[in-house]
Amino acid sequence: MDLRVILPRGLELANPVMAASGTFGFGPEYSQFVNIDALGGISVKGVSPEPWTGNPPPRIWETPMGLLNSIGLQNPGVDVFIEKDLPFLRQHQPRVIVNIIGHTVDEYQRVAERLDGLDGVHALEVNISCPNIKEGGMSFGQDPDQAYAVTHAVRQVTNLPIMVKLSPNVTSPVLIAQAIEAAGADMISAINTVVGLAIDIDHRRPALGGITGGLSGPAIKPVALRIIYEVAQAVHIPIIGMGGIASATDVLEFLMAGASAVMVGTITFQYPDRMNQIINELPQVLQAHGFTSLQEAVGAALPGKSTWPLKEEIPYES
Amino acid sequence: MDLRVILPRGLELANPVMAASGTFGFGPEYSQFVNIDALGGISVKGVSPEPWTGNPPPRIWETPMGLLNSIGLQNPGVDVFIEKDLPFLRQHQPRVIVNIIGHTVDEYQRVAERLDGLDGVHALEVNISCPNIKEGGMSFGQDPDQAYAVTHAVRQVTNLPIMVKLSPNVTSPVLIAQAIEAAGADMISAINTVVGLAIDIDHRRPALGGITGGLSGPAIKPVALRIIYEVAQAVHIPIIGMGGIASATDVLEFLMAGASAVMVGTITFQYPDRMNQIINELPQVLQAHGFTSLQEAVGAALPGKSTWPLKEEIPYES
Amino acid sequence: MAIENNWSKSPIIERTDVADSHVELILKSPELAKATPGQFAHVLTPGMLRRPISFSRIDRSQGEVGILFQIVGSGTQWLAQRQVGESLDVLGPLGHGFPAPDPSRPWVLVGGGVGIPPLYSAAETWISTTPNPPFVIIGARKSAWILMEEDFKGLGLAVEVTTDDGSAGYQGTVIGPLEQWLSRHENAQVYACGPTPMLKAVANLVQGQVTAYLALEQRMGCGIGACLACVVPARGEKGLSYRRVCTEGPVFRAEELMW
Amino acid sequence: MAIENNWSKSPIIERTDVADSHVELILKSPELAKATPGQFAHVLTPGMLRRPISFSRIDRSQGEVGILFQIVGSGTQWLAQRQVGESLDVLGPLGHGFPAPDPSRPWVLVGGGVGIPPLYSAAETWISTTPNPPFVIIGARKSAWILMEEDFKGLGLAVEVTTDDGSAGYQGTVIGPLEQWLSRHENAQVYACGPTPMLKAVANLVQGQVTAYLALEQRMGCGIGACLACVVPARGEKGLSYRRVCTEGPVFRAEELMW
Ligand SMILES: Cc1cc2nc3c(=O)[nH]c(=O)nc-3n(C[C@H](O)[C@H](O)[C@H](O)COP(=O)(O)OP(=O)(O)OC[C@H]3O[C@@H](n4cnc5c(N)ncnc54)[C@H](O)[C@@H]3O)c2cc1C
Ligand SMILES: Cc1cc2nc3c(=O)[nH]c(=O)nc-3n(C[C@H](O)[C@H](O)[C@H](O)COP(=O)(O)OP(=O)(O)OC[C@H]3O[C@@H](n4cnc5c(N)ncnc54)[C@H](O)[C@@H]3O)c2cc1C
Ligand SMILES: Cc1cc2nc3c(=O)[nH]c(=O)nc-3n(C[C@H](O)[C@H](O)[C@H](O)COP(=O)(O)O)c2cc1C
Ligand SMILES: Cc1cc2nc3c(=O)[nH]c(=O)nc-3n(C[C@H](O)[C@H](O)[C@H](O)COP(=O)(O)O)c2cc1C
Ligand code: FES
Ligand code: FES
Repeated sequence: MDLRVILPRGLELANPVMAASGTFGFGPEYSQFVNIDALGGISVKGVSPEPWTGNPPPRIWETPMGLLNSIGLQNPGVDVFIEKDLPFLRQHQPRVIVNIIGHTVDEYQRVAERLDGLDGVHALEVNISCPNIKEGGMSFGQDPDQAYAVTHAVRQVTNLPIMVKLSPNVTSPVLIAQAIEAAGADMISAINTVVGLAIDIDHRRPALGGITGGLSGPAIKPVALRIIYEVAQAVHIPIIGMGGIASATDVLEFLMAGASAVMVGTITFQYPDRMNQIINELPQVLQAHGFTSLQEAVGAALPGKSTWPLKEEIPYES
Repeated sequence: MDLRVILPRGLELANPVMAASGTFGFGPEYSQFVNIDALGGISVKGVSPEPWTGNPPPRIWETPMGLLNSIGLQNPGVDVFIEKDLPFLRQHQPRVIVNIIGHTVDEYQRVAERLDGLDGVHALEVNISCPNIKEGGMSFGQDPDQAYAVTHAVRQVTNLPIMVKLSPNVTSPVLIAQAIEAAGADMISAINTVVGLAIDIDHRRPALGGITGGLSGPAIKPVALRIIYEVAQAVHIPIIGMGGIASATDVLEFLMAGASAVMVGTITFQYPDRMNQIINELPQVLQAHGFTSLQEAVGAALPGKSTWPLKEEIPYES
Repeated sequence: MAIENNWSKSPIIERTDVADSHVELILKSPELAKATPGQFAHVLTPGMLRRPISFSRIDRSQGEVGILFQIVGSGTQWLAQRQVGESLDVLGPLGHGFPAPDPSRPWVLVGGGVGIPPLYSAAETWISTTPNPPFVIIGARKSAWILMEEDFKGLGLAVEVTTDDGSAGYQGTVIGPLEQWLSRHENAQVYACGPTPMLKAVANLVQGQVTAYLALEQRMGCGIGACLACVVPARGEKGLSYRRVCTEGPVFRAEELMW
Repeated sequence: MAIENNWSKSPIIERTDVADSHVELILKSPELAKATPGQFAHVLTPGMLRRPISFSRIDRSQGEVGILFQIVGSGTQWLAQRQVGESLDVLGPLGHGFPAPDPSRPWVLVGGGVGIPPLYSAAETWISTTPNPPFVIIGARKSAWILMEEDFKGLGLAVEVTTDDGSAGYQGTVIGPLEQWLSRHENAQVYACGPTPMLKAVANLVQGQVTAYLALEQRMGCGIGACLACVVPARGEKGLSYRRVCTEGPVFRAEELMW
């Protein structure tokens, strides 16, 4: 089965499975365990115009079927990325999505500008979960106007395909998604981590150095699917889905909920080659569920597209 | 160890462990498996002024370490509750917390009024996760003004201790909590379920009859702890914590994060007597962590209260 | 009928691969053996929810019951790997089972797939209480999934087998043979369990003219009436409402169900 | 030192309860046996994250390694229940281990609790490469938790034991004996592994005046440098930054660490 995914502005993936930002470094780290050339894409760790220090440790904590992290977006800055990491990525097959971050609209714009037109950079993913230091520290992704402003600013300085990454930590993800679409984004990626906290009862304090952290992994899969299902009905641009994916059937859930492609993060820590496995199994899983192409599965569970007469069937489970 | 909890307006619990609303029916259902007289309290299934039909099935779906439900608040109405269920509860030890629901401010007020002064009703828990049918269907709990309005209305008609139950599905739970406190609530209970969705890939449709559902169980524990930790620093009224509690050490996490007492829901489906176990183990767990009273543990991980010098210690994990 | 609820660790004393991806476990448990046919066990597995499974056999004198299940997902997979000597953590017997058949009227058992086992327990329990043995119609998608045929025959019962693909017995569903049998028997009592479409077809066929007891499936939370997860739209004393399969059911009269 | 990373299913060929709630597993794995002392195995357990455990023994010729761990939580509990014949899913050897000791200088091994095992592997690996055998100082909270004392003695080494409660050896921490030994040895090399407070005390003692290699612990995600979870504040080529214990470490020079 042909697994290619055609996305806006000429972004074409060999298959719909990509590595999620922050869980796969800049590519080389996992290349000894994973056949990275088989991946559809790699979203690299978030990069900022200047280096970011990140949060104090501990930075990671296990929760039931989930993971809390407070890395704090430590990264060496866009120049080091271009010099040191991009050459490696350029030699490999997967589409390179550069996850960009900033503390101000201007910082986002600067890093986007710097990456525009560079050989080996195929798309930008705008991570709007960063605190806006000019506007009291609430993240850009929690307010439609700010999400609009960042997206619009980035759109001005690049012709690369842009996806903007939704934060689940809002009352209405749909409003943010619509603002992002209106500001000229080509795609939406969803979701980023859910804010959480754990207590280290032995030390009587929050477990993470950054106090709160981002929850990822299978625990958040239902949250991700809900947001994708709702956003898919509210925007007309493709969605890159993620949040807790651990298997090919999980991928099928995300596709049916409205995602055109997916990213896989946390599960890689346990099983470095899980993305390869998923890619191998996907054709067979699609077939077993009656699909003759990948595209057919996209949105198959959305109202209207679902082959099941929702009203009739739902009260009487078969 | 004395496990009693003294809460506002004379609400006194024999111990801090209560059954969470909607997971324990109206009391009698589980009484053959659980020593209900040992529980600190029981929050009954949400009751409305008139009977509610609830959502079409399927109403429940398993997720990784979580549970999605879309019961839709089916209940026989407050009159049936008073006639049929309250007499049973009156014969038992636990404090009876009546979880109240409505589609309008007026409905909340009516059900609260009806319950005021009744023998055997010890507190009200105002579930503000219901859609406000007069204001476009967004839930009362997702807007500070509406949360204020409901709380204030209920406060006018009852002298019972009131707790208002926070929805986690908002950008800023702290703002809602502050509105609830300002409106005269005696306590805050947190958290209600996290909105989620699952796809039934065999039937190409959302798994639940109600499409989206509420996620509960251990998967949401980090979300609950984060909200409690933040709210505890922003209000001066006690917090009743819940969300994924499955053990006595989980209870200790909630206490340290700022909860004065807890509720336990989803885990009861697997292990009906887990609340009894937790109550039995709690003194020993508190002792093992250096506490000589329950009260000492409340908020022990909050800034200032934590016995660990946060700034010094966190960068250097021991 | 009084419901006797219990919570026990019941040792597995026998384990049989009864058919392709179907396993039967025999549990030692005097408590569970008080069950009425049609009641179910709510079995702890590693997932967040227990799994409801009907009793395939109820031997009150020996204090033994059977559960027979198809491997469909993580829970039944885990159950299928249990070995003799291990114990299962079971809430049960739960729910309202079938009423005992009126001895003066003919009865028929109509089972589809994993709906067959509870009907076997009904046959076994009540065969000696009625002068006329029940007629048995059991169907499945393919012959490999016809369950307990030999057990029914061991009770001396006539068994009509149907398969969707014709790989055994009559090709088609159980509805054809049921219709024929009903046309030859007045004042009959139908006991049915199987997939929802089959039960709907049975209800359609009898149209409230023949007594029919249907044992339903629904996704369950608590299994004991507390959570209101397991409902079906049905008419009760107080009119149409969502009623609980775990307590008001799993057995309903066909005319109560709103489909 | 070249890092050779591998991912293998390594069979358990030996399992020993070495002390109260401490277990050692010997794994057959020529790949893991290429490890340098101080490197670690990232072991799959049922949780969401793998568990990092240092090598307690490295037998290159037999293609065998040991991991010795204390049961502290769910992962080590699960590991402790593994039996000979089962296999572990291991990423490794990972990280930068200890550098080989300079044969011309005296060396001392300072271990606390579960920090002792990697020092045993260092002793075993390098004892034949240096004219002076290392001095060994190992400490624990109580005598039951003193690990591998007999193993060190089996290599013919002098071992100083300390316990917090005085239940064995010198009462107090390893710092006292270390200070004494350093006062008698010039140009020494200190190899240390143990709880963070112990390592801080070692760093404080040597104050950059004596070469000291400290093997750190930190909570890890990937274990291979991709996630930046496992950092400690340390001075590297580019000045002070958060550096990764899994790749730049676990072994750092005392003067690099900012505490
Ligand atoms: C009253 C009753 C009696 C039953 N008796 C039998 C029996 O005798 N033999 C048998 O093989 N099966 C029986 N079933 C169906 C059986 O409960 C499911 O096959 C089983 O729960 C599947 O679990 P799983 O973990 O393998 O599947 P999964 O799909 O992994 O289960 C996921 C969740 O869905 C629920 N679920 C999945 N399928 C069903 C279903 N058909 N009905 C209800 N819940 C479901 C599970 O309980 C679990 O909560 C009965 C169901 C009910 C309600
Ligand atoms: C490089 C390195 C080498 C180690 N070598 C050894 C060794 O040889 N013997 C030994 O007994 N222990 C060693 N540890 C500590 C060991 O990793 C932990 O004891 C173990 O991960 C605890 O897992 P758990 O599931 O039992 O505990 P839990 O507390 O249930 O684990 C929860 C999470 O916290 C992490 N965690 C808990 N304690 C530690 C810790 N001290 N350091 C890092 N992560 C931790 C776990 O890996 C897991 O992700 C080493 C740690 C590191 C970083
Ligand atoms: C350790 C870690 C670091 C992350 N760093 C980033 C990041 O730099 N930028 C970003 O947009 N998302 C980041 N994420 C979020 C993931 O890209 C992804 O959205 C999230 O983890 C959900 O997917 P998963 O459940 O498959 O991990 C990070 C996640 C983890 C676990
Ligand atoms: C099946 C089910 C029904 C629920 N019904 C209600 C309800 O009627 N009113 C309410 O306030 N909360 C209701 N809740 C939410 C719980 O009271 C609780 O807030 C939530 O489940 C988190 O706790 P837990 O993870 O321990 O279950 C329900 C939860 C479940 C699982
Ligand atoms: S499963 Fe809870 S009421 Fe039936
Ligand atoms: S654990 Fe991921 S970088 Fe070290």
